[in-house]
Amino acid sequence: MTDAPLSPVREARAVKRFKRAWDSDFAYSFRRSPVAVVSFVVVAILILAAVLAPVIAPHDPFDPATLNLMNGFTPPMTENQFTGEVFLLGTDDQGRDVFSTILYGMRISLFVGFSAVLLAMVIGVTLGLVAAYIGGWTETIIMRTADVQLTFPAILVAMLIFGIAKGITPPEFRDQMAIWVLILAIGLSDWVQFARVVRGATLVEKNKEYVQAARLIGRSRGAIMLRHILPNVLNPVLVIATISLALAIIAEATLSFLGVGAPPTKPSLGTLIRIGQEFMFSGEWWILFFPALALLALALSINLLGDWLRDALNPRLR
Amino acid sequence: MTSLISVRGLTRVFDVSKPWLNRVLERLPKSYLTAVSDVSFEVEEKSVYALVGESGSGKSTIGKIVVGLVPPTEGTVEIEGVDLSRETDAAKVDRIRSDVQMIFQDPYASLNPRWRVRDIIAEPVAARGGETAGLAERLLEQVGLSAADASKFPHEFSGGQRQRLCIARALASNPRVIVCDEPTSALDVSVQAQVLNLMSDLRQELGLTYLFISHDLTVVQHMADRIGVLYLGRLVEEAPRDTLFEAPAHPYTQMLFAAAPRMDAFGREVEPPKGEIPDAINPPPGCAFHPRCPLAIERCSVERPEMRTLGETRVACHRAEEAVRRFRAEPATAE
Amino acid sequence: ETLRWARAGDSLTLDVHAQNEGPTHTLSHQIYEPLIIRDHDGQMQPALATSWAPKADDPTVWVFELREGVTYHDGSDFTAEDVVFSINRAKTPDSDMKELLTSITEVRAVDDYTVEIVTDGPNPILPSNLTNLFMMDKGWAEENDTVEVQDVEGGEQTYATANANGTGPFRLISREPDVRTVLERNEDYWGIDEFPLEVSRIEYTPIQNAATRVAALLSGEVDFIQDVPVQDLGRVAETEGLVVKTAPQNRTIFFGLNMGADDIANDDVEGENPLADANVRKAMNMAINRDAIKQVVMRGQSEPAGMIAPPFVNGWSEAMDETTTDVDAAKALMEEAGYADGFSIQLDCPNDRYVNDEAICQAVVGMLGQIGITVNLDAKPKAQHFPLITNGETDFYMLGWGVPTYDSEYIFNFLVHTRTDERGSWNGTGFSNPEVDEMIVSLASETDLEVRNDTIQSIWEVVQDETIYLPVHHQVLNWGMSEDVITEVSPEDDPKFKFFEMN
Amino acid sequence: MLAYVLRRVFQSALVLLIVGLVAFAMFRFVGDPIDNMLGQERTQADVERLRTELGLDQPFPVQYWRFLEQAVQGNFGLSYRQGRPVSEILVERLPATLELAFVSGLFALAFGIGLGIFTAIRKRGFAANAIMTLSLIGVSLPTFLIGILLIYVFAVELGWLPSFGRGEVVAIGGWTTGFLTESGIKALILPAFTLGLYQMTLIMRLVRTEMLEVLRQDYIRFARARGLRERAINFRHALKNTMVPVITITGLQLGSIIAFAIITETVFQWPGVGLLFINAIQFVDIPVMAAYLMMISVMFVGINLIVDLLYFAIDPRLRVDRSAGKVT
Amino acid sequence: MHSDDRANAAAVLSVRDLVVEIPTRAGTLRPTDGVSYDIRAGEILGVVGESGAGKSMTGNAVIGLLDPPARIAGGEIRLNGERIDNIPRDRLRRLRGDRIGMIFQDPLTSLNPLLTIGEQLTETILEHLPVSQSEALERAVAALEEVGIPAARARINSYPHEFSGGMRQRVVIALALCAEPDLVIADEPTTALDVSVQAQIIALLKRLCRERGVAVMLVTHDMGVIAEAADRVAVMYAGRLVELGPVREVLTRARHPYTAGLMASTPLASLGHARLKQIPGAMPRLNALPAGCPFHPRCERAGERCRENPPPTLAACEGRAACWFPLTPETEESAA
Ligand SMILES: Nc1ncnc2c1ncn2[C@@H]1O[C@H](COP(=O)(O)OP(=O)(O)OP(=O)(O)O)[C@@H](O)[C@H]1O
Ligand SMILES: Nc1ncnc2c1ncn2[C@@H]1O[C@H](COP(=O)(O)OP(=O)(O)OP(=O)(O)O)[C@@H](O)[C@H]1O
Ligand SMILES: [Mg+2]
Ligand SMILES: [Mg+2]
Repeated sequence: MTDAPLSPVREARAVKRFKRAWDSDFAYSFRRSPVAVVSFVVVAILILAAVLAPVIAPHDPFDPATLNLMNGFTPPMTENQFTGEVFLLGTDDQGRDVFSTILYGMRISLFVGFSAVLLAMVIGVTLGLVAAYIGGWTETIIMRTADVQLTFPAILVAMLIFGIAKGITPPEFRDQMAIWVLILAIGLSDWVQFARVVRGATLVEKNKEYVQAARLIGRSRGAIMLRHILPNVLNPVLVIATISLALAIIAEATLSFLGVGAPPTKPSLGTLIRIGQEFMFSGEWWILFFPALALLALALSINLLGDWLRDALNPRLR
Repeated sequence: MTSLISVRGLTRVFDVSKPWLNRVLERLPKSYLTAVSDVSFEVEEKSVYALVGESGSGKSTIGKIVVGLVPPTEGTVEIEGVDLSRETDAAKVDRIRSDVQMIFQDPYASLNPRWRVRDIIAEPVAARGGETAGLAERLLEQVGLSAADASKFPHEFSGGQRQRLCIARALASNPRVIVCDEPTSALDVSVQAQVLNLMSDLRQELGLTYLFISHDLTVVQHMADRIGVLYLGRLVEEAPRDTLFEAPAHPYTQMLFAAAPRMDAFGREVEPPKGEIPDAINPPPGCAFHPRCPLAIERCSVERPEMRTLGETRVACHRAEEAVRRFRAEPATAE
Repeated sequence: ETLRWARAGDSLTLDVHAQNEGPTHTLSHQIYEPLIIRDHDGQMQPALATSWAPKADDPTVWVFELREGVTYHDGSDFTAEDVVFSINRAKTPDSDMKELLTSITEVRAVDDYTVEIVTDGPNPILPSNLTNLFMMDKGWAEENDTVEVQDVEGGEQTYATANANGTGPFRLISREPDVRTVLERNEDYWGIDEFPLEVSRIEYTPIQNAATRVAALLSGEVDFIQDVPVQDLGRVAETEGLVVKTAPQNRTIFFGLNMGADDIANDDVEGENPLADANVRKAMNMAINRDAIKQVVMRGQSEPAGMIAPPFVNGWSEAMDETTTDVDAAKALMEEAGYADGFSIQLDCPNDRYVNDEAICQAVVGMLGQIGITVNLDAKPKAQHFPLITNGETDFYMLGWGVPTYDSEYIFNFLVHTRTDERGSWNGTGFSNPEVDEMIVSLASETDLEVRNDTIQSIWEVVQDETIYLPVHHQVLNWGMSEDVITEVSPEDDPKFKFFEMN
Repeated sequence: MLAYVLRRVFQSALVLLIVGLVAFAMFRFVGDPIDNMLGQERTQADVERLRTELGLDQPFPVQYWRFLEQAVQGNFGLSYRQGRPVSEILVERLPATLELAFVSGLFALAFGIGLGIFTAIRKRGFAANAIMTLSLIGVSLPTFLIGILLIYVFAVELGWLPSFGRGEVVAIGGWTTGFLTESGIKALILPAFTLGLYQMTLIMRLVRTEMLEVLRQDYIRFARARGLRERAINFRHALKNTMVPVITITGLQLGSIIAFAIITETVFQWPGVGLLFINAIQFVDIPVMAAYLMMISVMFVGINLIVDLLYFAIDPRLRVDRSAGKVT
Repeated sequence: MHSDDRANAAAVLSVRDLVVEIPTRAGTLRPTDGVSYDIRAGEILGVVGESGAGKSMTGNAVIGLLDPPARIAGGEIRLNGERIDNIPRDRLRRLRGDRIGMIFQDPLTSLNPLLTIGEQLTETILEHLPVSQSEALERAVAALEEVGIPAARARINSYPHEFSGGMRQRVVIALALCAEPDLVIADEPTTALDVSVQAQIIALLKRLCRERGVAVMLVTHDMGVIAEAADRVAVMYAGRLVELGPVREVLTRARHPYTAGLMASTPLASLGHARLKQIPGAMPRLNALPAGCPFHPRCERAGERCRENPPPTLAACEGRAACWFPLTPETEESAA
């Protein structure tokens, strides 16, 4: 075996690693759960489609110069009466291709969702770790802050931040600002649950003997928190992050509905739904239906995935 | 022989008071739990010193103080003449730190499940920036596992094997002392034997000194050279193994022996000991054992007995002589 | 019979002189009455005045004969004294109606039922300024300490804010702002036999959310809504038992351009104001495809406009109202102006004021994009939008203008005259032409109608030539109602329920 | 226990102080209040006079203190939009929101707990799985969309239920209630369902998780081993223990119902404080926004306090002195 | 010992060829495989074995508390001659607590923290005995007194957290015995306790067993406890019963190499610092059982036969080991 060329060894190792991953309980429970598989596939397709939107989408709905208002309200798969163009999922009131707006809108929704969750996660995990590991006053202050934060439900926080940001940013940045404000608002209103869960898990982990062993070795607090405890409290974080992602996407939609979200010229899924719901009675169902369907598919599969993840990562539940 | 570890007047008090507001409102004083109270003993080089006692008697706390995980409230622990909690010379502290290692009770909790065995074992050296190449493999073989196990994760091992991993980790920094906090109490008998044997072998090979903590008298009897018996944070008796088992001088030690189930005592019918260990926050005055002690006299409830020497035994009991006499008369081995 | 009525917004106050705003006047019209009223055809009708004419010997004095035997809801009589009181009240600084009354210098009661209004010069159109000027009872006002007009901007509240005592066909029963207002027929109304007055009770609910509002009509929970979203007209009309009535509104939607400033803040051109260039403005005007907006955004429910006056208005002409769309010509003009590569600018737009306001703006953003102008759209509620215009803080904005006087002078006063304390308060364009200003001022006192009309024409020519505003369209009104409700659409969008008949 | 309550009260007060700070900062810094109050034809002298009159020239902490003083007395000034005292408007609108929140909270609790128990007990059953999946659909669509869809189906298409407003209300003292008329109750159904659905799902899933956790506990096994009936085990033993963790989160959830009502009230034109708040945002009516914020916080904090006290009723471990200190 | 008299007495519990199966992704596991034994009234049967040997599984199977997906896949269980492994769930439930009592390992978690011990006692009594509420309360007090709880009447309204560990385990015993069952399954009742308390609890169990004539199945892995408390002992390994016999016989003259190894690896005073005898390796996981005798890879005596054939099943008779090459008194001597 020793004189065999290196690459087959590597290959064999990779195969072995893959086989091990494939055989792991986690993968097994994934394969066994049709719900998990289906929702994973749906999420993957949607994310991929969103990321590749500029490649896939037949039109660029964010470039007003390419739009032709006369294409407005074209039903799915039919020829526009003025321009004769055909759109897969129809067009909206501005003549934008609904399919393209959904792809681009999902891009924004996902971007907002991922960034917000990331923000919440970084804040929450850090504070939760520090609170539990350091304890004392640090903990009291952090956890009381969390309580205060909980007093303001997400939409309120978001609206406040939005109001303030709108007051202080120069108008020419408002279009871009909206997205960042959304991220900030959702992220800031969401960190508490990360902090709580991580604190709880850390309180358990920090008394485990491997942490004491590390202290004994003379590892610094930072190293212990980061290298020892953090990897062991990530499971629940992952679960919450998944579910938070769905929540963030919905929150973004809701804020857009309340008029404090993504601007209609650069619509997110939520904005699309807000616009679409105006046409609910008028027969142009596709303007509401497809974005709503996309949102439902996205949020539902993420939620289902999170649900499954919660069970799969919780050994006690098996 | 010189003593490698010397513990003097060790006391550790935990503040278990309720929050300030409760105390003010309910007019409560601050409450303290004395986990270790004025404990002194010496551990000779290359010997095994065992601490026994029921749960809550302060065994683990002493172990943690010795390795420097918990600072003492009073008293000193000197290892090779260096007092870790007072020494300011960083180099010295570092040397002592790598000289003292610890093995914990729960082999499942003492290995970080997210780390590979190689990294776990090499961490004590890696943390000091030492050379770790091949180290883990060598140690694995030393503790009777295979070098190929280095790239596995802890969950792929059984309890006994994990405890071997813990031992390997403890050995990584070439320590002279290993504090073993109930290293086998989570293991099955057949596996326990393997681990105990391994520990004995290593001790021979490497000239290690063990501070061995256990509540299992048979294990202690098997491993220890010298044994200290703890009750409610106090060292009540200390003696070489054989002396202790043949002639326990403290009524508590005697009670422990009597209560411990014995494999040769078929159908033994003895009056079980009375009462349970009292609350460590409000220990009885005088000798902490007096409420349960069959020999207790007036004096025991007022005056805390000093540690005194009785032959090879050090014992903290006003009525030690009486106790020894009684034990000789009716040893608890009645069948 | 009960009429359940809904529209997007509520009246801001019951103090009839505190706000000059459509929904506020609409509610007031049911409870209070002016001297003269416009019926649903826009024709002036006697209300509390039975006749009016300039004094034969003095053109600066208008004489109003008042209706006799009219009582307020609390039973007190309506007399000339109340007219004097009300007009003077409406001229106080806190009043929002004062701009309509600037020419009045004195109001005097000749006898109990005759009032003379003196103006600072002959004012032929004075009566049309009085159609929303409601008559309050002097005694009631004094009794309830509401002689002063409520200072809305100052956050003041008076008895008159939430209580009413008018002569109108309906009495106020209860009112919760933004929630519900209930009116009942005034059985002592002077016109009880003159008008149909078939509605005996009105329940008025503002419903902001368009979908909910339409749903309420579709499900029969309301009988009458004023603002049917254009996309829902079809659905409402198809629904059994519901009808849609449509009529051109006396209101034009347009964009204002800050052409006066040397440089503007929200663009990407340094040290220069692209909008100051008439070619740019013309190019923008040509780039807007009004037919497309009509077809798609408005679903046919609009009249493309070439000028900012609706056809109702004296001074409107078909020729000027013609529109053209020519993107290539527009591009050429841009090149001529030196902006071949375009520029970027911010467009401020309301999102809750006009029919599909935000969607129109969005469409225009796309159209301007085709001639290289990158437009950032900032849409916001009207409460935040309008101050931008009146404070001169926007460079490119949408505005809609209705003309209750049916005369171009009203438009010129507010939108064309240089911004001064007296006039031009809504002229956010920075347009300022002393000659034009002079002509505008002269309109107020010109008694020779022909000369006056000529002046109006000349002013319009300047306005059109300079392309001060970019007209979009004349709005069309759509009222949705149950078949049981019989009424025509009033061009002012102010239903007066005394004219309503019920099945 | 007294200490525990006192500590909670103290923390609540702290929370309110901070919320007050935010609210006050809004007053002060989002738009100049002077701008809002004086019309366009103001003079510099006017501005200065008003500034002194309102104490805006004082240092920030002094201003904050004054604001708090006023706020404690329920005085939040006048609404810019309605020109009436904010407190008066709030009091007028509050019954609508409270009734809505009450009914949807009740709905969320009853069904959340009921279905949570059901899905926990019938863990592997088809119905339980169906409920779990369906419930996810409930949280995967934005509330406003659900509301609009409900209107479309039940008001427009079927015509069973009203699409907006509160229906007939009866005034009892200063309180207007929709509970006493048929139309009032009908009008409640859709908004309450819309508002409660999301909370119900959360509560249901929470109860299920906690209950499954509890059902794995040794004392449940022991109760089984003692031959107790499934009913007694599920309801007497498991449920009670489930409620301990559930209560906290449920308390938080129910607290947020009032805030979530913003959306529901907008969709259903429900004349409550949420609608008021949305209008206030549109009209930049800062006093109303600030007062609303304070009010929400007071309610939220109040609910949490009640929840904390409920613990004492449920969990005897807290009642003894020993462990009281450890509870957070 | 008088085991011979008892041999004739009818067994309270009689287990024959009990098989428990757990279907898993890696195949069906058998944590209990072909186990047979009897327990007579007033007798304590000790069950020993290493962790995972299937002791708890066997006990749980008897009382009908297997957690799905584990299930009884074969054999029969008789209580006083009546089969109870295939009766309806509700009847089985009624047997639990009434005829069979159970004691779990951890007294800290066995009691519902939110109910007073009085409530927990009376609910059990009311469930099984036709008595009134007040009578149930009386019985509860009596039960507590019987297990040695001082001032029982005063403490009946206390919550579990107000008791110490030893007292709680007494309460647990009271709960298991309050409906006067014929059989008690005690699953490691003293593992979580200190030696001094352990001695008290074992003494209590022995006393109650004797006084009431209850049959006890005492699961533990402490040989010492077995030696002191049990009349007979069953040794389990990898789900199988490897040896069953009177306690003295088995502990002093083990027949099965595993039992012998177990005894030898226990540190005893006599051995001093000498190396312990150790059984190499560890008990195999259930999903990787070797063919033949599951113990053969660790067994010194294993022969060809052991690797291929499963060991002879242990009939329900005493003193026999399930082994192809059992130790005999002779081999023992030669080994010594
Ligand atoms: N960090 C701490 N804070 C408060 N009390 C503590 C702390 N650590 C230990 N104690 C208390 O100190 C006493 C001694 O604890 P220690 O862990 O040393 O006992 P032990 O003899 O090791 O017991 P066991 O056999 O259960 O491990 C106990 O009463 C314990 O509750
Ligand atoms: N749900 C399950 N799935 C797979 N294997 C299981 C399951 N439950 C138990 N087992 C296995 O069944 C075997 C028997 O378990 P049991 O609890 O009876 O052992 P035990 O002898 O009581 O051990 P301990 O002394 O640790 O209590 C163990 O090997 C265990 O791993
Ligand atoms: Mg310990
Ligand atoms: Mg077990």
